[in-house]
Amino acid sequence: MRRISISPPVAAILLAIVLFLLSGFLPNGFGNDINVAIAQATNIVRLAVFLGVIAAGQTLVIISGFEGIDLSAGSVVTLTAILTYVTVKGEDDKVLLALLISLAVGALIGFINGLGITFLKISPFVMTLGMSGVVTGLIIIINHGNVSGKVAPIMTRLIARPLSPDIPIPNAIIIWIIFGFMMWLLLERSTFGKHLFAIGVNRVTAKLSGVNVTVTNLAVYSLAGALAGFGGFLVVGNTGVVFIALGQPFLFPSIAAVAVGGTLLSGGKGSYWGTMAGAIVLTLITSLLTTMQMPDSVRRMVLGATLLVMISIYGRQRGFRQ
Amino acid sequence: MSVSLSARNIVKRYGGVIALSDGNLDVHSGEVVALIGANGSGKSTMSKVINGVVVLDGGQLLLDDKPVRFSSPQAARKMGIATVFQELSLVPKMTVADNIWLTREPLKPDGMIDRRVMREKTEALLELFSGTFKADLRPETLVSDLHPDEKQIVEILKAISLNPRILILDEATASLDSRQVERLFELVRRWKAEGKAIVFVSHRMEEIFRIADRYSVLRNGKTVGQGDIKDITEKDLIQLMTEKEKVFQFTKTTIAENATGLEQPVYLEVENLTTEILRGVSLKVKQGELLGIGGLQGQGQRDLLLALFGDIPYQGIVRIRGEVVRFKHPRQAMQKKLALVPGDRAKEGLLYIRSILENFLLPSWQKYGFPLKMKLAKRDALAISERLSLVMAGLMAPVSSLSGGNAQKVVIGKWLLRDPDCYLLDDPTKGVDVHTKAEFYALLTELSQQGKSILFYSSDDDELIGLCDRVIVLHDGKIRAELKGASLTKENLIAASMGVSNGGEA
Amino acid sequence: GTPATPTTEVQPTQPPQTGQQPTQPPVESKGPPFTIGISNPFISSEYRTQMIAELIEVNKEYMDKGLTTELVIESADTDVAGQIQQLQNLMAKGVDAILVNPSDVNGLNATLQEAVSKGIIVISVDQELNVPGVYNVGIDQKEWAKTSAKWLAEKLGGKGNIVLIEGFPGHPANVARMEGVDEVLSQYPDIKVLAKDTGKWDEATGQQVMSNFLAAYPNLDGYWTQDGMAIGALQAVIAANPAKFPVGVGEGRCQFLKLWEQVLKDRPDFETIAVANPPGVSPTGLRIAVNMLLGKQVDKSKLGGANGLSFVIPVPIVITKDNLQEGLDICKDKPDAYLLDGIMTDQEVLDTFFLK
Amino acid sequence: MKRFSWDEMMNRYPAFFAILLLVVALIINFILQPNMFARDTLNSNMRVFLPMILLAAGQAVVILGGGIDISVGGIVSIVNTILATQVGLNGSPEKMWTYVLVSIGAGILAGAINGFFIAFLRLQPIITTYATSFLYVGFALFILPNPGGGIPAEIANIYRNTTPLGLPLAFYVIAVILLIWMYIRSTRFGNYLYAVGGNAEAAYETAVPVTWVIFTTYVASGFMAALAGVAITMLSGSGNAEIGVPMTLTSITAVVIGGTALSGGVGGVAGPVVGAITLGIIQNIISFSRIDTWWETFVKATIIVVALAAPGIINLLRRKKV
Ligand SMILES: Nc1ncnc2c1ncn2[C@@H]1O[C@H](COP(=O)(O)OP(=O)(O)OP(=O)(O)O)[C@@H](O)[C@H]1O
Ligand SMILES: Nc1ncnc2c1ncn2[C@@H]1O[C@H](COP(=O)(O)OP(=O)(O)OP(=O)(O)O)[C@@H](O)[C@H]1O
Ligand SMILES: [Mg+2]
Ligand SMILES: [Mg+2]
Repeated sequence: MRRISISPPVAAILLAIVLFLLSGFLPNGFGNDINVAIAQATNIVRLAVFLGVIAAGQTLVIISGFEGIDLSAGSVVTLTAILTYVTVKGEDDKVLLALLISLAVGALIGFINGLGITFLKISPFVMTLGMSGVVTGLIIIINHGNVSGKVAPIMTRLIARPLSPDIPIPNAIIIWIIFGFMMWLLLERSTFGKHLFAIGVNRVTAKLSGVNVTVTNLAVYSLAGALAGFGGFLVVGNTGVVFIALGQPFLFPSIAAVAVGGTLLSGGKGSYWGTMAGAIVLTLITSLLTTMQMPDSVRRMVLGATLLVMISIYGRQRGFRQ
Repeated sequence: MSVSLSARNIVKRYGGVIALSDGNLDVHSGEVVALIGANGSGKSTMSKVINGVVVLDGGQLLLDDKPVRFSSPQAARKMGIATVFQELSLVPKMTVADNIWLTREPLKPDGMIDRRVMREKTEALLELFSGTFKADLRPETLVSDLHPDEKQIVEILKAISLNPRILILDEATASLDSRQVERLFELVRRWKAEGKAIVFVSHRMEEIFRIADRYSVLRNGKTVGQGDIKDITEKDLIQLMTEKEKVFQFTKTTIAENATGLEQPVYLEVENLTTEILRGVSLKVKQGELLGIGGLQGQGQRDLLLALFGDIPYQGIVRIRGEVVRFKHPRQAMQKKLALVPGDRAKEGLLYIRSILENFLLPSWQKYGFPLKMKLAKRDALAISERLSLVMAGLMAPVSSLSGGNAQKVVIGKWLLRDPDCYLLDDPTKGVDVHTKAEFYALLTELSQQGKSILFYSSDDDELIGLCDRVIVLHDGKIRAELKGASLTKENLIAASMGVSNGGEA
Repeated sequence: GTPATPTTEVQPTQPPQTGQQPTQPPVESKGPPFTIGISNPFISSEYRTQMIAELIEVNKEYMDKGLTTELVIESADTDVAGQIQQLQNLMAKGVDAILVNPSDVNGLNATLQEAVSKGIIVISVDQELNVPGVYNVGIDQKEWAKTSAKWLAEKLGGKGNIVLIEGFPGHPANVARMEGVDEVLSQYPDIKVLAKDTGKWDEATGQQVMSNFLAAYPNLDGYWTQDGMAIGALQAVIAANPAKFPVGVGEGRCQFLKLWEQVLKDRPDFETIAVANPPGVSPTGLRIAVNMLLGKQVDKSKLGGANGLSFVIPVPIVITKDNLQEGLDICKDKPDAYLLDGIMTDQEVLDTFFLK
Repeated sequence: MKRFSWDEMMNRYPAFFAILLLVVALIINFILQPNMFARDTLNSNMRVFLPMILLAAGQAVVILGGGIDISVGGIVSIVNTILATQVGLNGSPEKMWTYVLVSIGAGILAGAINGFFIAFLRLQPIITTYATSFLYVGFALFILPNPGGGIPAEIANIYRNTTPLGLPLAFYVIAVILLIWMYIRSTRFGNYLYAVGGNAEAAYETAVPVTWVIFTTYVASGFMAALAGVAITMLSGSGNAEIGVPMTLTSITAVVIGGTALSGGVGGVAGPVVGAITLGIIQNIISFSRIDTWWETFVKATIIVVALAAPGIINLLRRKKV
């Protein structure tokens, strides 16, 4: 079975652009007015930011291999969003504190995931799924889910608003680009990143080459938790309000984004650029489906079909017979 | 049951890599054809072509002079072709019996597997190798619990259980000890007599000349010579496969040579080392010494090296330059400038889907700061690959695109980057072609002359005798003998390996 | 006389397992304190948490009077099978009445009928069921939606381009509401519905959908939506910051009122409406249940619904620009997620639904 | 000796620990609910657990073969909507049984679609079945956009109240499942399943029809999901396109609690069946232990995590002792 040699991130982005242009000609598309098209494009990327950031941790754990996955990301997003919300109470000078709390709490939950996975050998899928339930439980216990708070003006300004009235690029996008660069540094230009890929491919080799698999394993789940925490911080900055169901809708899309971005779900191979591209493609598709008139049933089937097509393009695994 | 198979002008590509450009092979009933070639010359690929595991891109197969096309391993099997794969074809979490009879399980009338019959048939097969393996190799043992040599035996039995007309043995002897090889050869002779046609892939010249009737030599994908063994000398064979004139001569490295006269200090001292397999091993290694470790498979050689490297827990005392150390993790051993080349490069030595560069640098990334200085890293890696004359498409190519021998170079190369004081080598020349072997030997000599201490386990007795000036022989977790100078002969080595006094296993 | 005596003696000694209902309490003869069970299959929503909290609170009143015991609450995120299990467990615990917030219109029928047959008073809250013997307590979803739809149509002067953001398509409440909206809009031919999508009843999705709409139709005149999605929609409008804010439908939640107040600061002409969707219907349902258990007679003529078993609770409060302050005052000492509410008092319940 | 036998049990009989868990759960449940073994209580519990039991059994087969099926919930929904729309609240029993066959066909077809993409096109299971789950739920919504319809009450009652020899119908179904599994397990296909899950490459070289085996596992899962759909429909008696969605992740948890590893090739079907029951019993325990309602979610999730962790914890403790 020959496989397309074009790199997944590029493929995903190309796909996004093609879809976007095509959609211009569809009924209710935005082909007729360039300004509308630009507005729509920026908007889609802006929306992709939140999915993209939440998918960052997902990318790391998936690269770390051994069925690595984080199903607790959604509920962690909700929890940290709530914590941010109640900490900040509308005051700009509390924002940093809130950010730190979000990161710390996220990291702690991720760390517990890591303990279960590395030492008790619980499969990441069910460990993080169970943890997701535990965290939701915690959220319910905190004030029975009804919380008081307020996001700070500065958060809204930095996250939800454009760079400046005359430059219509939303700050969120700028943040994302910087974030993406940092993720690249982490994965491609740091010892940790190299060790991460190593344990994703072969943990025995990694250990015999001096990689502390346990520590790396724990670190990656903690980091993933922290990144989900950061995601929660950003999301609440965008929605301005919190609610129990805030994070869950991001969960499976975050995994899909990683896969569409060409990261091997079996671990050891992948990039965050790919995930960013994947997040954009997914958001694009859902957005297009939104502005098109079709019943929810058709909408879902189209989404499913598109996903299938995309992973068929480059999600192929090696055939047995070469 | 007479049979003949010939492969004509076989072409096989893996993506960019050309594995076979013009492969040819003829084999007939009652003969053993040795398929010879350097690492990466295409031997395994040729095997996989014959047994239908890969799709061939060109050429044709003639079975009993009729053209055949195998669409799958099933097809080849139906024609009576069985293979012992170089990278075994066993399922770890299944029992020995289940593995051997997979797809051919004896069935009861109701379609259920007849476990009892299967067990008996398996025991009968195991009889073939009886006495050459530990008692824990039973039909109901999980393959994952077996030693490499026992796995190899199971793989061989699995192939022979098909009662094939044509049997391909791809480096079946690589992880067998001399006793087991003897037994295999007896069997091969018997099968020959029964009229089976046998393709024998090995890097051990001595074996080839003992068992093969004819030879077929591959040189990077092209068959460069076929004929009768009796008409060719070892020298000419090696020349055929390597294009090189000289046959490698072992150069002994005695400590006297590297130090100018005066006695070298002791580098490593082990007292009463005990693990699950080892039972109180004590030894000293001097600086610049190349200490050989001999013995049958699984007598504790691997444990000794892993324990010293901090990979497995142990009781006993280890001193480096007189200072007591107790490593809990390889990382710590590395900090004390130790290096380990593990026995199973695929499972323990390499990151197959990652680049050659990353494999070289895995133990060393810390040195390159943050953000990692990639230019520097590339330069260092390149230097090493040149020093080892590594054959590769480029540093960015995945290790999976390298042949066995070149892959093994990467495993060793990643340590050279760290310039350790002591190398722990677990059968590093396993499945490595003569030419590459020669390069390894030269490297070892060079290292020990630089004053590096080396613990060198090899399943190839000639290597030990040729290279080391002192060899300890492990048997049943204990040092059975220490051979040096005059006493270091093949006879003594084998005798000690067999554990003369008693070979008793629990 | 004499023949009666033995039977009355035999009655209590009947071994439970012979009866179809092993743990059935002899309801008829039973007096206070009564045990009331709650079955709620979905807790990941502020509406539900507020509902549970209020139920516990209202029940306290009756406990103090010695009329009821501790509530038996089965409340967790679960599927249809899970809620059936909840109900079965409530029966097994021998409750006298069940307040159920159903996850499925017909999925519980058989189970609820079993409960009714055991003499348990079953009340479906917040979602009308059509099961013989099962009472319903809730607002009239259709009317509820019409109120805001009519208001929107009139604010737009009967013409303009609007979009609709609905809840879960197919969810009964959503279906009823959208029917109401369609009915209203059908009377305003000049109001054009450009697009319609689901905001899945959550803020984030609502916000995403609305910002897509705003990008695709920059000069939108109005939008209709419901519940939590309204905050998301408004956030999207603020983020997009169009020259002219569309007239939009909001919700009766303190968070929203506060946001509304903020928007008015730099957009004084902004128009929206908040029609309360009160979790309080459930505690009201609890009061009804208690009074029924106490043997008070329901005035059937006051009941509506498909099988004349529905207690229709009036919408407690509607907020527009004029009475926004009133809403904000209510919210002063409430959590942000608090939904404007109304719980009928015991007396009101008696006056409205029971025979004197 | 004692140690040996424990490992023996854990290694040779993956269901061993699952059964241990179930027994513990049953005892606790019995203490809290003395009448739980009364015929009606038993029956009313088992009929509620049965759909998940069927689902878990199918999921287990896929997982044994080295895959995973996120689309089972969607298949349940399709079956449910087919029955609810085609049979209707006052359809005849004949009609019911006809459409049971039809919907089982649909389930098998859906499974075959999964199998096609995963076995023949070699796409990654998680993301593929995630994509098809959109197709299936979308299709269910297409059949039945609004909840409603259903099957005749008397047919539903057959399912609810049949208790031959005073034992719940579910017991007989479970017995049949286990018998069939025990048979399959001891046929060649059984061995193929474990070989493919354990080392697909080796299996292929040994002439195991790997592709077909993988394909078959998804068909089997589709078939079992269809049965689960029939069961849930007969339990609820009504139609709802979303009915299956929440069941997917639970089925995977059940499989793992049942001692079948997500990595494939280890475990069986008996364990997951037991696991499904255990999960249901845990729910009962929560409900009868009368813990504060706000804590329920948290406590339940924690119990599940602990149950998942138990084998690992025990191993660790026994390591220490050695
Ligand atoms: N072959 C393997 N299969 C599955 N998981 C593995 C494997 N090897 C390592 N792991 C995972 O990585 C974890 C760490 O492995 P290991 O302990 O061998 O290396 P290490 O953590 O570097 O050693 P140490 O814990 O002493 O630092 C294990 O607990 C296990 O979860
Ligand atoms: N799966 C594969 N993908 C890509 N290249 C491959 C693959 N298998 C083999 N090759 C390449 O094909 C060539 C022949 O490999 P092959 O394994 O047949 O050599 P060999 O003679 O068996 O070597 P060795 O003696 O080390 O086993 C080598 O260059 C190898 O890198
Ligand atoms: Mg460890
Ligand atoms: Mg080879």
